[in-house]
Amino acid sequence: MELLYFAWVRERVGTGQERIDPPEEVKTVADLVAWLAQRSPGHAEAFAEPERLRAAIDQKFVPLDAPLGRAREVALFPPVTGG
Amino acid sequence: MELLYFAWVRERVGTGQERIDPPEEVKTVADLVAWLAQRSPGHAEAFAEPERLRAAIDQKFVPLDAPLGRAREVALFPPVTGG
Amino acid sequence: MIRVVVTPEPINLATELAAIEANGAGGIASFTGIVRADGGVTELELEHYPGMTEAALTELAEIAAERWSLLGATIVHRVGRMRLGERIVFVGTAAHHRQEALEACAFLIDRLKTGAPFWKRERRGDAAEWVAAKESDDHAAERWGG
Amino acid sequence: MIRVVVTPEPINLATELAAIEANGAGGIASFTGIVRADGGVTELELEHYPGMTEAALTELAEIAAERWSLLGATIVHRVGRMRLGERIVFVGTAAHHRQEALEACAFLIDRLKTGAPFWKRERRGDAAEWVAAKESDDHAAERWGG
Repeated sequence: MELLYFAWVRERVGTGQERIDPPEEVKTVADLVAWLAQRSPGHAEAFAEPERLRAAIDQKFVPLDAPLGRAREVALFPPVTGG
Repeated sequence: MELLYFAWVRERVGTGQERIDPPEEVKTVADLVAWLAQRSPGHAEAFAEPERLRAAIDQKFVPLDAPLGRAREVALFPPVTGG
Repeated sequence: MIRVVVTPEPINLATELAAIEANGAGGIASFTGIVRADGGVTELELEHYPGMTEAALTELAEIAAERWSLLGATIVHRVGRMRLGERIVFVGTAAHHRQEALEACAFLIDRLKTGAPFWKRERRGDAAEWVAAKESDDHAAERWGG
Repeated sequence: MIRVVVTPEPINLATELAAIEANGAGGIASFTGIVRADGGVTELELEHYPGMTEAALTELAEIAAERWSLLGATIVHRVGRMRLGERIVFVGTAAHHRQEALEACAFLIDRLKTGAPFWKRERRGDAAEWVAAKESDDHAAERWGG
């Protein structure tokens, strides 16, 4: 699974992109966030407050309780602020 | 009193501007319209249907029942269609 | 800053937008009206009331500037003969926030249609016809109250 | 015609307006967002999600085009670093009637703020800070329903 991070999530994790292979019990985006938080101190800092995160699966916005299903690309980021 | 005509009012009257001196009993714009209608066949055609006319006194829109007061410039024209 | 222009010359959009942007706002809204081939129209002619037109447009711009705290408002209206595709009117508004700029822009074009002394004549080949006022324009102007 | 551009280059207003006018509409509405000196901001930086950004903007433009029968819709969003006074975003809409163009333009800028993957970072001299999302933007986006 390809992971993408943007804005301060990217900065805290320390990279904008990584390839991971989560265990079977990681079924939703929220599960993924909790699992990722254990990977490094940077991940822990980025994913400490899941309520501050937003997500996209295969380039579509999804809520954090969305199932990962057959996701190829999952992006995690703060609420958007364009325009 | 300076009279100005625009659009089809101007075309029917045959001029865009004339100086007139209405009698004392002409007190409102509507009185003026009725009085003007008698001046020529062109005026008669232009002023036959007062409900199709709009007016301005000294460059401010006014309703037809507005008093002429000390008007120096009265304009008569169809409803506006700019923009 | 308020800018009102009534002119027989073509409207230069780049010039007008540069002028409205020069007010230092965060948001610029604009509306441009263009001559359409409505029912076979080949040319449009705009008559106006010199002096009163400029005063009426300036007053409209001042009302909008106060109501929406604008940093700038521009109204440019062309008069005389225009061909298909040419610009009839440009309205631009500058504000700190987008909502103010957008609303003021809609207000100005709605009110301009019923509150400034312009008269349109459509030409279709050799035939010319004065355009009748639209009730929908009255309703659009009235929705702003005042 | 729908035109979506995400670019690190300055936005050329004259080019964009000419493109949106080329749709042959009677009314063109536009909104331009500009970098302001809000609370001492000296520079703005825009990050985005390449691929998803273009798809999200195209979908927004398609929704607007259908809902307001647009003849054209343009969204140009700049990314990367921008100085004060530079354009961040341009939205243009072309329709037969002014109301449709104006409403669709307001819709697009409201929805773009909450529905496309952009992130703003404000620089004040050497300090940089990610901009927090505004609740008022959520409300503005929600008023369009759907």
